[in-house]
Amino acid sequence: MIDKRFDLAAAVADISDGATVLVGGFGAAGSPIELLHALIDQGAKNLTVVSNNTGSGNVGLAALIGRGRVAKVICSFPRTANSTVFQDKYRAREIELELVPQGTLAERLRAGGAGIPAFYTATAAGTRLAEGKETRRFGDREFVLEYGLRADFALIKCRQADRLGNLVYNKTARNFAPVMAMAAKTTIVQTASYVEAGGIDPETVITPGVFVHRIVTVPNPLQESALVAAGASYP
Amino acid sequence: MIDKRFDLAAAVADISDGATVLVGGFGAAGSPIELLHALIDQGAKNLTVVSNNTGSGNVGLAALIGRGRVAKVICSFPRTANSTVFQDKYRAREIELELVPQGTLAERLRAGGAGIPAFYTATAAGTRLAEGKETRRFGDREFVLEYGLRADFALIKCRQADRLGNLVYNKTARNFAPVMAMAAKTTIVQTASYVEAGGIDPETVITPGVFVHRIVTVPNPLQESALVAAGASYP
Amino acid sequence: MSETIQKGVGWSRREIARNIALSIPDGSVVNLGIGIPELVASYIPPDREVLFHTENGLLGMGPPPKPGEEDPELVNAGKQPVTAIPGAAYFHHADSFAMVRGGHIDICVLGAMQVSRRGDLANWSMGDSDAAPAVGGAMDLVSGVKTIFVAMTHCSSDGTPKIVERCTYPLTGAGVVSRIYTDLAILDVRDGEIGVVELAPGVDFATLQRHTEANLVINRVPRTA
Amino acid sequence: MSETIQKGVGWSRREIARNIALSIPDGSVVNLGIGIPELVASYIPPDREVLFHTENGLLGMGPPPKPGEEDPELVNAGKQPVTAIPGAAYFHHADSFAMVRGGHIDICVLGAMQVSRRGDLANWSMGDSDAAPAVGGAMDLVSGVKTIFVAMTHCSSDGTPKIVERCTYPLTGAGVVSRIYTDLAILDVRDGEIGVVELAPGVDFATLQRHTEANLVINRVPRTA
Repeated sequence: MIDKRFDLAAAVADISDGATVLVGGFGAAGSPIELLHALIDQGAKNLTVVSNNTGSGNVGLAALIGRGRVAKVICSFPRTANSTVFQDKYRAREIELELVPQGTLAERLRAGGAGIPAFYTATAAGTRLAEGKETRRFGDREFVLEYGLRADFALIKCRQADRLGNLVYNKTARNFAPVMAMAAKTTIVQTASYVEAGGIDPETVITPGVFVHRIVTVPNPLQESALVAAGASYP
Repeated sequence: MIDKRFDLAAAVADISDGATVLVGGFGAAGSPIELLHALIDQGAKNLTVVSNNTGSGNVGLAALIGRGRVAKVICSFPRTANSTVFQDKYRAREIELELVPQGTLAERLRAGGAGIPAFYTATAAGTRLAEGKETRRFGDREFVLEYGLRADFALIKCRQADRLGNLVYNKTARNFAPVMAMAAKTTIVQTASYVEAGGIDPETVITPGVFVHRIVTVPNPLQESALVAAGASYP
Repeated sequence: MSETIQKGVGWSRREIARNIALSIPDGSVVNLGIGIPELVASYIPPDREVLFHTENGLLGMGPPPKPGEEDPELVNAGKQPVTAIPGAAYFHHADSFAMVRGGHIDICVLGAMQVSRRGDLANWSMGDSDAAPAVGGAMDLVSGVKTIFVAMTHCSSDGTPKIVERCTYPLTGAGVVSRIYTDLAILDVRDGEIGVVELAPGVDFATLQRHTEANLVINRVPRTA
Repeated sequence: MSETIQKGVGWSRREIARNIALSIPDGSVVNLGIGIPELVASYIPPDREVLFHTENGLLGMGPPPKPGEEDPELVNAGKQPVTAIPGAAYFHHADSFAMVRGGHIDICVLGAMQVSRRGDLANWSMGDSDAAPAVGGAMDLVSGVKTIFVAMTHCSSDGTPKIVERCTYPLTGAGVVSRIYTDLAILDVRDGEIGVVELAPGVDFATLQRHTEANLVINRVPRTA
């Protein structure tokens, strides 16, 4: 019988030093705060984190970075209101940054998950972010070769999961989670609600269970924006 | 006020000779029979049709091919029970065939819709279907370069559409329709049910309205399989 | 070149937004950047239906919520609380950027630091190497959306022209801008020329040219959006 | 080589399917081809939960419906009516093949016309140029699914061996087959060698080799699926 349920600590226990970890969320929306805090407790370091932003305040992803656990960030926008954690590390040359346009980041994750090693895109052609990259003309336009992105783990957040790992999300908290679930060897999800198989209409499943490996139920997840507003820091 | 509703004849009126037309469906499931019959009535010829199969019996896509309207088919499986229409034309050299693996066909359509001119895939590497195609090694594996596929029109079928063109489908009749909607300049959809904006839960929309241009309400669509079982032919 | 514009001359930020709103055809799908572009939505004429896309996964974005009704999981690309209209759809980031990069969005309105005569846009980086750079979705939007409108003040606060012969800041995209809406004029960018579509009240061509580094062409017939 | 197998010797089609079913671990996600592979689902032991994927857009495919309950819009890749289990999910073709091509499906069971010593598979074309060729999803499945099982009769009806030194029919994929389940044996394909994992009752190694063009290796310890 398939049962993907884990408790928080067990779900992240095997994330090893040096692992590549995808972290869902667009700003605070969809950020898997409890999983990130469990990863802080767990102690893995020298991580490569792929996420659209770099966290806010001193909780969640910002706290992971602030504690020196992250060696490299692959993201589109490493600036957030209420957080100087990443910028400080960056200025001190304590963290590496690979800056990727947001759509290219999403597409690279989907490609990684879909078995596509590389694809061409017009995004960033002729700009500094294409320097050193292979380019090629199709028709009258120049395109940049971008590579599929896979990772060891994904940490994502959803609204509801069933026993088989089928997921549905909440509004714009969906953002990167579905493509991150596709791109990770081990996808770890925190869900506000857990239901039996059949509890989600099969027409409305956003992430089919084949992409999900571990489910942690967190009934009332902390909202990053509320934590930051309250000046919280973790731990 | 956005209103994408058309009647059947008007919806297909501007499909011109020589146009490339995507036709949804996997076998009979999801085949937009009424739109295909409207296209037969309309008279366009020398069409390039992109569809997974080539129709069954003497209705729908098989009837369009049988009447000599299709110059070329791009598909993965041009054989269907109950139909020799395509095979006869092929043997008589009256129709051209571009055979594409099914997953590559779906991915080429998505790529076309997503602004990706080309991508690499392991599918077909080392086989006859990769002959003459560019290949490249990534890591220890050989990949084939495949091109995004765009078209003038898509003819697809759905279960429900709202005024803005948001679509939901029925079970495995979904198949190619969402990626075809993305890949066509003009997407024409036949829907069993039409509702006002707000009639579809925004979390469950499969094809957002931005990909849909014309909506024809066909409340009780013919089922290709039933027509074929009854020995029907069109017109 | 650094003569500043007289106070009170030209259009306000809200008037720039209104000028843009009036040029957006009925039925358009539009993506709005941060700053002046955000103001555009409220000036769409009531007889036009325009759908707003936000690249973080929503088509059919509505106005900001009433105070107290904010949902931290319903935000726009600037991470501000928004609402969803009836007929909205949520989707994931790859699907959202497929809309952008696949040419399915009609118009994107963005701020800019510089625009060149050839329509090159610089709006993501000052080029300083100390601070960490951040690009977000800007490069995807300018390369993928059918028509790019720039909304900005004509000059920077010290009077330096932003419409230049050649951008000195790092490019967001080359040859991508179709039209520029500033406090002094509406300008059309085409075939390596910048044409004046409309001058703000109290601004004449000579004044406009003095505040513009690139050469301007007068009396251009605008192309339709 | 073309000596036919004695009637009644070896496993039946249903026993081949059972052999395959018994080797599929609990929790696997499996795609079944047409023919013998279709029979596998009904032999999964009741204490194992195996999820079936059909590439036309369904994960959690159930058994065929009762007569009269067929839904023409709920079919499998062979276009036959099926059902969906509780916990199923529907998705579109690109998402479905992302599962296949991205390595997310554990096992695919396919029929074959030929398998070579190196694991090359031929199962889509006889190579005749008159009839229109058809490939479907076979090339995607063999290139993308983690483990490929072949289910077939050991020889064709005229006694010609199907396990060959080199495929003469056009390839579906090169070096893709992990294991072969026939009426005479279970065979493991690895490192350019075909090893015998198990012989059918009444079949000895010499007999098996006589009906196999490729050289066989005896007493292979099977790798786990």
